[in-house]
Amino acid sequence: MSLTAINLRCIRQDRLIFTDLGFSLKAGEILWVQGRNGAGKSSLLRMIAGLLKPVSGEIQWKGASVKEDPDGYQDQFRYIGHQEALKPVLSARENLQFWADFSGSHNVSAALKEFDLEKIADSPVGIMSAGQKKRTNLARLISSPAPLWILDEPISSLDTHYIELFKKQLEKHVAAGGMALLATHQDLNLPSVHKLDLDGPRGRNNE
Amino acid sequence: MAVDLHKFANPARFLRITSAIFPWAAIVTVLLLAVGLYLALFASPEDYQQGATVRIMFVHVPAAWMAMSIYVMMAISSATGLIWKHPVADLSAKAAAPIGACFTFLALVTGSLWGQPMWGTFWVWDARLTSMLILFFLYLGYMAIWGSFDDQSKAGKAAAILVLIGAINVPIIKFSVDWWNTLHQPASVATMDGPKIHSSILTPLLVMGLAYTSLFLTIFIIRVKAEILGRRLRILRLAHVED
Amino acid sequence: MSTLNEFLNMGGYGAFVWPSYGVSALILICLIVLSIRHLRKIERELKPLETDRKSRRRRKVPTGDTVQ
Amino acid sequence: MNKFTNLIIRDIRLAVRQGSAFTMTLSFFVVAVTLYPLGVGPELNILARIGPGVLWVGALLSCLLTLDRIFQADFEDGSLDQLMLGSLPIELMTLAKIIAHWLTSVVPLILITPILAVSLNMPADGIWVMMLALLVGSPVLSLIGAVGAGLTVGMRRGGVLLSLLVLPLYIPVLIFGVAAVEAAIAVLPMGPHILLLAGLSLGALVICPIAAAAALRLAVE
Repeated sequence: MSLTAINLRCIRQDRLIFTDLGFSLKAGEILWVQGRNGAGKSSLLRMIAGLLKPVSGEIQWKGASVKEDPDGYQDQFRYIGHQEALKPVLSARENLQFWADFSGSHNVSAALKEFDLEKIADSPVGIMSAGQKKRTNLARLISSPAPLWILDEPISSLDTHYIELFKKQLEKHVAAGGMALLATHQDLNLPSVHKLDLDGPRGRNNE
Repeated sequence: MAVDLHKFANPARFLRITSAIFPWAAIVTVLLLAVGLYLALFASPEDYQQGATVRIMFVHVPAAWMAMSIYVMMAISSATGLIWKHPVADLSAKAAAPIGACFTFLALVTGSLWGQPMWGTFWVWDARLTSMLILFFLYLGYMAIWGSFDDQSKAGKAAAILVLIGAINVPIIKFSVDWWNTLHQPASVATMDGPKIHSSILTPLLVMGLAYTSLFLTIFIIRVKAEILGRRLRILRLAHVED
Repeated sequence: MSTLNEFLNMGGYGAFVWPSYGVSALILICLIVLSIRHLRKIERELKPLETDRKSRRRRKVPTGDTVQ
Repeated sequence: MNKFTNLIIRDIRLAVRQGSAFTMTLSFFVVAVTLYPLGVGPELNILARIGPGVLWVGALLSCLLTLDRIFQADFEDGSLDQLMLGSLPIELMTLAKIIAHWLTSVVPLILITPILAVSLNMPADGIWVMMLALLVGSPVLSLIGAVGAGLTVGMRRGGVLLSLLVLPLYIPVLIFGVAAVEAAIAVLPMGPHILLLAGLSLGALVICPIAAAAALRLAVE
């Protein structure tokens, strides 16, 4: 199981974000995407998730180009963006249940337990704090599991206690042979981490 | 981050072809217009029924033809833009839209000017005039969508989707307006058909039609060159800010 | 003299024929003029940037790492 | 298939919990239609004459009001990204959203039409055909509206642009709808009008989800 990107080029609003960008990631590894704001971290992650089409270059999953079997590839990753993708009117359980059914998996209660959300599982997301919302969003990683995690600023509104909790989950995922693409400013000093600095010369993988 | 001018920035070949055609198109337009106007205003006889108002037809009908054919051309070039990702397709549709809108507006104005002597009022909800009015709204919608995106390449794709949906609906709208017109057909209103097209009227009509087509081509070349250079200007300005 | 204003009069319909030709001419000429002025404006703004880009390319060539 | 119905159920549950969406559309429809008698005057024969047109235009405009909420709400809280990344094809996802919008916004309009029709002095069989015509023709309102909503999602003042894009395309539905009701009132065969409306709906059912999906792929970039 491997994810490789071959000289990707991204252009947004006629502005070149990055070009000739490549990396490869095998099972049990984490790629830490670094770069100043606007360097294209989110664009790269959205591109790997298939939301943003690269102008040129190719993404390969298990050696085969993603274009050949886009639907198959979509079940292989879970994308966590800046926003929470939760409906304030629905409760945390209902939200997670919907997304679990949407991706065809069913262990919502385990996810709630992992991110210790049982107490507030049935209260509407609208009245939750930013940290609780972020944890509910991250709980989606457990309730609808996928080998590749694409995480865009996952710990931005979490306090230290829950950052540790998230780090434990990430390590458990990687130890079990999963992979992760992480864009964040804080150094989580995780094991087996490759760095990809988008500010470096042409953003080539300089590990 | 090094800025690299991607292939969109200067489709030199397209620019070279259009600037080569331009002088010829301009000359042909002037000639055709001169001949057309002479035939329309002086050479053709007045119609026994409508008198001199038939001369308005020489300006009204070509404008209506152009309004329809430019919209079809925009739909085709947008389709090629979406399917084959041709870089200039979206810009050529964007360049053609204002010209089409002007011709549609002209068709409406000359149509109502023709209507006044015939029906006594400037605007009669005649089937063709109503369809032309709706086509004018479609043009306005198309131009409005270009203005509301800050990312020009996204605006191009959105406009392409819109013009394709519009193109599918134009025949349906035309059919429904004709249907609506027959339902509410007040007995007295004579439709826009006018006299049987006699050859003395047909020739100026065709000449004026050709004149309008080559006029469209001339303005189109100016506008599409402006669009392409405009995109190049935007990219260079970004590059300028970047380094 | 009479044939001129008789021609202009067009059997009383002149008041509709001439305005329609006039409006058509007016709008098409405005469209042409605006398009040409728009093109000239863009070309004028493009010139400094083009020369700047050419000069930067000449300066960079010696170092061998040309950008374009 | 249950992903498809799940999405529809979720959207309906959202609309029910946020009751405001229902009442807003209905109250706009009622207020807009009651303005006409105030403007045109209370003579019943005039109201009867313009009744079908007023009701159809009112239905069109109040449906327009709720269109930009189809995708905008999901776009704002990031659900649209997740929906696009689900294994449900985007065309089907768009169709589910359109059906949910049709059920939550357009069907209530149909249910309230009889009351307004009576206020516009419409004869009984006219009312029945009005509801039938609305039922058959209104899917086009949601379908074409969804294409417009997809194109204008994420825009600052997309609502104005949405109405400019979508209203010209609503004209065939308006014409055939009103023709059907007027034919019924004049005791003429209204079959062809209803069949044309059904044709429009089926045609839109095929084309619009694809166009809306293309527009969404653009907006999510």
